[in-house]
Amino acid sequence: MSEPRTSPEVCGMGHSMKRKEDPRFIRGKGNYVDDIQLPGMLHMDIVRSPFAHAKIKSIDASKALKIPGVLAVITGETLAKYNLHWMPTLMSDTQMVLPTEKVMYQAQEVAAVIATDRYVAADGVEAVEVDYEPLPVVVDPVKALAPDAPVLRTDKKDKKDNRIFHWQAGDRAATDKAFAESDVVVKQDMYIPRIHVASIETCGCVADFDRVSGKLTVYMTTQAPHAVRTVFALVAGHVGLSEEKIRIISPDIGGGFGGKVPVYPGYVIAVAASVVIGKPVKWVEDRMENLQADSFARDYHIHAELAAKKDGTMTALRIKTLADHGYTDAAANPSKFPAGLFSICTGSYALKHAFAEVDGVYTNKPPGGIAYRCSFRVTEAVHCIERITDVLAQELKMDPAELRLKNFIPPEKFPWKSALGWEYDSGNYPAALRKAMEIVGYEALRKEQAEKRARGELMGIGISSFTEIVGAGPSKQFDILGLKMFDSCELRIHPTGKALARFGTKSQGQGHETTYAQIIAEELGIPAAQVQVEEGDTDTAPYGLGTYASRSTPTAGAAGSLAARKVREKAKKIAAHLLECSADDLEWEPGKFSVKGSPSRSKTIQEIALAAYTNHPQGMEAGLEAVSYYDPPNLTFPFGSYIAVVDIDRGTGQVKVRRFVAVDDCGNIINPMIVDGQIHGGLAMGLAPALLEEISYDDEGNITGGSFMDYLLPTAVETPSWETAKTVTPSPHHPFGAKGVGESATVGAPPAIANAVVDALAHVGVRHVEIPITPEKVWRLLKENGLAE
Amino acid sequence: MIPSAFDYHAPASIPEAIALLSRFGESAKVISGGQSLLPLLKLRLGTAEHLVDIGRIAGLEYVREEGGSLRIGGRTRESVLERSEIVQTRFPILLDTARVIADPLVRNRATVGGNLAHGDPANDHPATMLALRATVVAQGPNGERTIPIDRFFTGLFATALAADEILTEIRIPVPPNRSGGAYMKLERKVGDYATAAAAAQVTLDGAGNFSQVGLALTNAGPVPTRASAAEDVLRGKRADEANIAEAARRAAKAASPTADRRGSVEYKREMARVLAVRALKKAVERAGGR
Amino acid sequence: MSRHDIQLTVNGASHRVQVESRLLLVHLLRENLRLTGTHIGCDTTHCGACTVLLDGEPVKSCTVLAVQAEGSQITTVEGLEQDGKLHPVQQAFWDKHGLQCGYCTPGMMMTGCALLARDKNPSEAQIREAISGNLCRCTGYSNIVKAIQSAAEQLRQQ
Amino acid sequence: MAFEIVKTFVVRSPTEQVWSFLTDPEKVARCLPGAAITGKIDEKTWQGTMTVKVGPVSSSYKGKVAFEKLDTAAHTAEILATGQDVRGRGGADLKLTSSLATKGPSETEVTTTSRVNITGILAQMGRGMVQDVGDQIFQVFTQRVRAELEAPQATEARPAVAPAPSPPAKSEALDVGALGARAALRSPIFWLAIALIAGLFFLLFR
Repeated sequence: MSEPRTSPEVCGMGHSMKRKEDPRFIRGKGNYVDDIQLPGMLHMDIVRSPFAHAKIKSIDASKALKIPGVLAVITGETLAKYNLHWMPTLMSDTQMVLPTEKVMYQAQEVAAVIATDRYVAADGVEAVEVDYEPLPVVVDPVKALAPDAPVLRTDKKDKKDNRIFHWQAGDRAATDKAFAESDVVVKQDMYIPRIHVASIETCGCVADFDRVSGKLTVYMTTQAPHAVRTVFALVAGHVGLSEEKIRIISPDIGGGFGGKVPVYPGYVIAVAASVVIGKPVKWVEDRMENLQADSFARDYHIHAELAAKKDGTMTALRIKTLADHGYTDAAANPSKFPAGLFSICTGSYALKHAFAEVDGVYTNKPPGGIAYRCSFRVTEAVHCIERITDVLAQELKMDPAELRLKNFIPPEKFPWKSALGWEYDSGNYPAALRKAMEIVGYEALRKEQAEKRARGELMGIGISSFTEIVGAGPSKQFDILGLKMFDSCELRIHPTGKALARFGTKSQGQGHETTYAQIIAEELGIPAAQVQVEEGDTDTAPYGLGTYASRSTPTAGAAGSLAARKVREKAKKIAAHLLECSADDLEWEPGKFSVKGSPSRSKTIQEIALAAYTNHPQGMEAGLEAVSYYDPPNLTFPFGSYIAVVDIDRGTGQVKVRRFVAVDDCGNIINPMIVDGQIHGGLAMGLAPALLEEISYDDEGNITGGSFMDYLLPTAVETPSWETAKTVTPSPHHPFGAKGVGESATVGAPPAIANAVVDALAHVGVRHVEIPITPEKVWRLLKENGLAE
Repeated sequence: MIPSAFDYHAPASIPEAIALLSRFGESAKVISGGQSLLPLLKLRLGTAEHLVDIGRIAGLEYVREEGGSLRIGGRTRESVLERSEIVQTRFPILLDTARVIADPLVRNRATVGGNLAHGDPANDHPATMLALRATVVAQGPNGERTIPIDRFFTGLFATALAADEILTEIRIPVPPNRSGGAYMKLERKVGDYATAAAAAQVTLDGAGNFSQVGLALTNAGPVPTRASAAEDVLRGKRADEANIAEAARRAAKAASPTADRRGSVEYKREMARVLAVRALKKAVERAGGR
Repeated sequence: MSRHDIQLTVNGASHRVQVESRLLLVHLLRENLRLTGTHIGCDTTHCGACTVLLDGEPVKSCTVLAVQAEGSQITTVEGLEQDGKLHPVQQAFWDKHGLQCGYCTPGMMMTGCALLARDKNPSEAQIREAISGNLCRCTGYSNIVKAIQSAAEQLRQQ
Repeated sequence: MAFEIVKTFVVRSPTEQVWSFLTDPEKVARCLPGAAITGKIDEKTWQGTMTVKVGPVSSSYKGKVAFEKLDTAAHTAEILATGQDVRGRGGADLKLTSSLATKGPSETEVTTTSRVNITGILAQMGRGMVQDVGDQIFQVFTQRVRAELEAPQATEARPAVAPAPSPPAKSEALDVGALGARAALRSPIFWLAIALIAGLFFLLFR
């Protein structure tokens, strides 16, 4: 990696600067939503449905209202008076805030109790009596499409079935032709299970409506405060909530991972309660509510087919997918992409032909289709292509590394136009894989594996060479509810040369206060320590679409550097005025302008900043600040190669991840320490769904895995010590060549682990195992193949 | 998650505690470490009008050898058991067990007595105590009585303790020379209940045969029970692979696990067998056998 | 239901409070005493975000009744810094990037402190085992382990 | 979650006596603690409540039983029952067929087949032990039925493993007259089913 251009004092890009946000966190002085306590604040708790599909015959709140301290019980009928009982989803579907007729999934909000303290509110919830009439439940998305399936969305007058959308990409005819002409075709069904981000902080808010000023302030766990403000204004405009009177404050966030993008009913009910009662109302969900009612991720039923020549050259890819969206399409995707960016499924390979289709389906499950630390369905796409690639390698009896190296898009072919329409900005896939193989000692491991097999021991080596697509996105294609997916920075330089930079994104642990400061430091030479970064308050920060899908660095980060460059342009004019020379005679080095040829004649950015307020040229506006709204010309395409080494217990089927090597390429790096931290965390969230996490439902729509007893987050014991390394292939179109890295590891890790487990059993003909790879699944494979102890 | 309201009592002595339990009867519940009870109350699955906290009663936390048996105070925390020198040096099976109960933080509150008195077949100590042929000491209005562990577990979450009795001590006979024990647990992750687990305590004679055998399984049925059939197979026999394998088969055959997210009945029964083999082998090894 | 007057010492300061029987220790600390550095993450005794030291031992304060803490010494994350000097564990979490969103961090550090109070030279395996009752979603644990190792080194040198 | 439970038990007592016992709700209520019939909705439908309390765990259900078939001559019946947890935590419905078979002059075999669907927190946290719970509650029930039929003087004896009864709420309100023979047979079975469900509350975790 190239050396930093700035000194450790300035701490621009490439320095592993210690995080500026940490001093408050390590002292327990972070400020999370549940830490906020306002005078007269009331507490809200929610009554939820035990049924997955049921008619609400009656709601009797009389007993609850008799409890001292219970002030109100809000139902769908209450909200219907204000026409607030339904709200739009990000995908322009509709979602109940509180039901007036029927519930559509287990744990759906049915009523809300407002009380003077959270203990009393909980007592109130227990005292609300709801009479349900259970209705037929549809859990299986395949059955949901059957002609005789009950139509779930009875609220939609003209809805005759449970299909939400059909989406497709690529040339079907050309792909079918390529398949017909190929030597080898492999097919594999795979299910990418429904999972939950389970950030350690759950969701919640404090809604504070001031009757006098008519101002609504909402402190909430949101990754996209500005978009939320606009949504609130659109949803509640008719009851007098006007956008200039709405202030969304996203304080410290205890992890987001995509789960804090949607607007959940709880937020809206709390706002309604505060407006009606005129007091602050706090709602914080508990863990079971969080797992059972908040947006899920994945739930893709995939059928994949890959065609190739005898020599292993991949020729075509064909994918058909059924997507279970729950009772409403509340996916957090860009509006024009109902299946997100699933069309990245051609992965890292020079495939000439591909065709992919996805059908979205309604079922009696919670809505969602959010990312789980990934960019819009990229994880599903990567698991699909990386798994089927190994199936092909097995079919051809080729080493999976060799097959990948043979089919990678050649480095010289970038920018690469993919068969499904994307223009990959840059990449060097062979370099990343070779580096990973070198670090892990690939040849030696294959030798060890052979020896162990001879001794009857089972170990596997699994590769995943993924390509991501992040940084949404160019306004011509990307919007959410019509809001274009640019992002922003507003930069002010104070007279003493210190800076304040505000952004439209919102960190949930990514370290923006540090990395954004380093970007400004890199561009202006102002020490990062002296750059104050602010996000998350819609009254002060410039409008932006928020932080998810690894978009902060590609969009807001870019805006930061462009704003700084605007400042530098003005600074140049001021420097010329101070040095009494022409601006064209000045040259920039980090921190100062000097006259070409006479470096002694120079002005530092601090001197220039002071002059901007005390001695600026006549005819020029005073001050030194700039705003940038960055509309990326393309997305960025981070990539990497991961290798997992696993050992399998032949008695129990337990899988132990012995080693995990991750070589990532996210372009130019702002803070190597933080990038490694992001990758470590992503790897753990890749291991989790590969081995442990799943939310499933029984035939009656009962959730299983609805608490941390059965929704299994890995601990430090199940997690290996990660081995990370980098290659650097800058993005040609990004202002400082960065690509975004927060999610690469979550996306790339699962197939590496799945491929390793299958590899351990490949010699007896095992070709596939579904995630999460539980001990019993492995044990059954051992048993079927006579390997069980 | 917030529990329903209840009254809390912190008696300073056992008689005081028993008096409270007698007074409140069924509406009272003893709280020891509370690591099973409090989550229940918070989920509002459980209710108790009165909690009688035995945590304030002095002298209920100890691990000592006395009169040929290891005596564990009813309110001894798992972490204390884990760090006890006698346990570390002479009762490896108890160390194995304490180390896999819940997680280290829970073990700083959870108690050995609570783990038994809860009567949960998924808890880890019942199998261990069965293998060790422990005796439970209970105190009630009519004074003290001892209950052999084989008669302690009477049903799913039910024990021989009366509503007004308190588990005050667990007594474990000190094993003779050439004894060894082990507890082997399969869990999905740290903190989980056992998918299956096996506790084995053996004593070998001069000829390397089993002279005493204790074997029991965790979460293998509604009530913690010893694998008697398996014990019978081994008693007096050579401590070899074949005998151990046969015993494990019998233990698994006798198990009646139920299917859940941890696994199917078939898988759990098979894991009972695998873990029984491993626990027995380890126990033999620790007993100085091959 | 019954209320109780209890006395307990939190971070060296003695407090007398009247509490309802069912009040959880974590709520006493967060709401009554406004020590919000101790967090709530799961309610079912799994995540450890609410970890505090109760008479020196790390426990999950969401599964302890406030009345049970009567007469005890409690240390929360706010009590780690002494005379403006960070505890070595705090310093190490900062130095080694042992935190990201910061939500599990206080609980994780309290567990780390208790471990190092008992053993100043734990192996990686012992550290991982010791923090296995604390869940972290951001860091993948590697840097947390490094931080505790680094703090151990600091403490050994003291 | 859905499951089927088939149970058979033999009572040393003549079939007609067993039949009339099982069609006497008051006696039946004695066999299941905390059970009470609270009213009659129509000719074929009754309301009831049931509280089960074991250890720290207790749950109250309100339920409804609808009679489908009853063949007094053949001693067979089919009924539908639904129960909802009064705290809104879940519900259950049951389709049950039952029959009596004469095994001897004073020996009768009772066979019941229950198809139960469970919804809510019980199904979520079942830890898979519903069968175990069912068996235990069934044991208590059969023990008490036997106690009643085989040793009438032992009527008040309670088996050691019996869940402690909560006061049979409102049982004085039990309208025996209004119930009549038809309501009766399904009563024990209904309570058995609801007890099975309530028993699931055992399935706790730390």
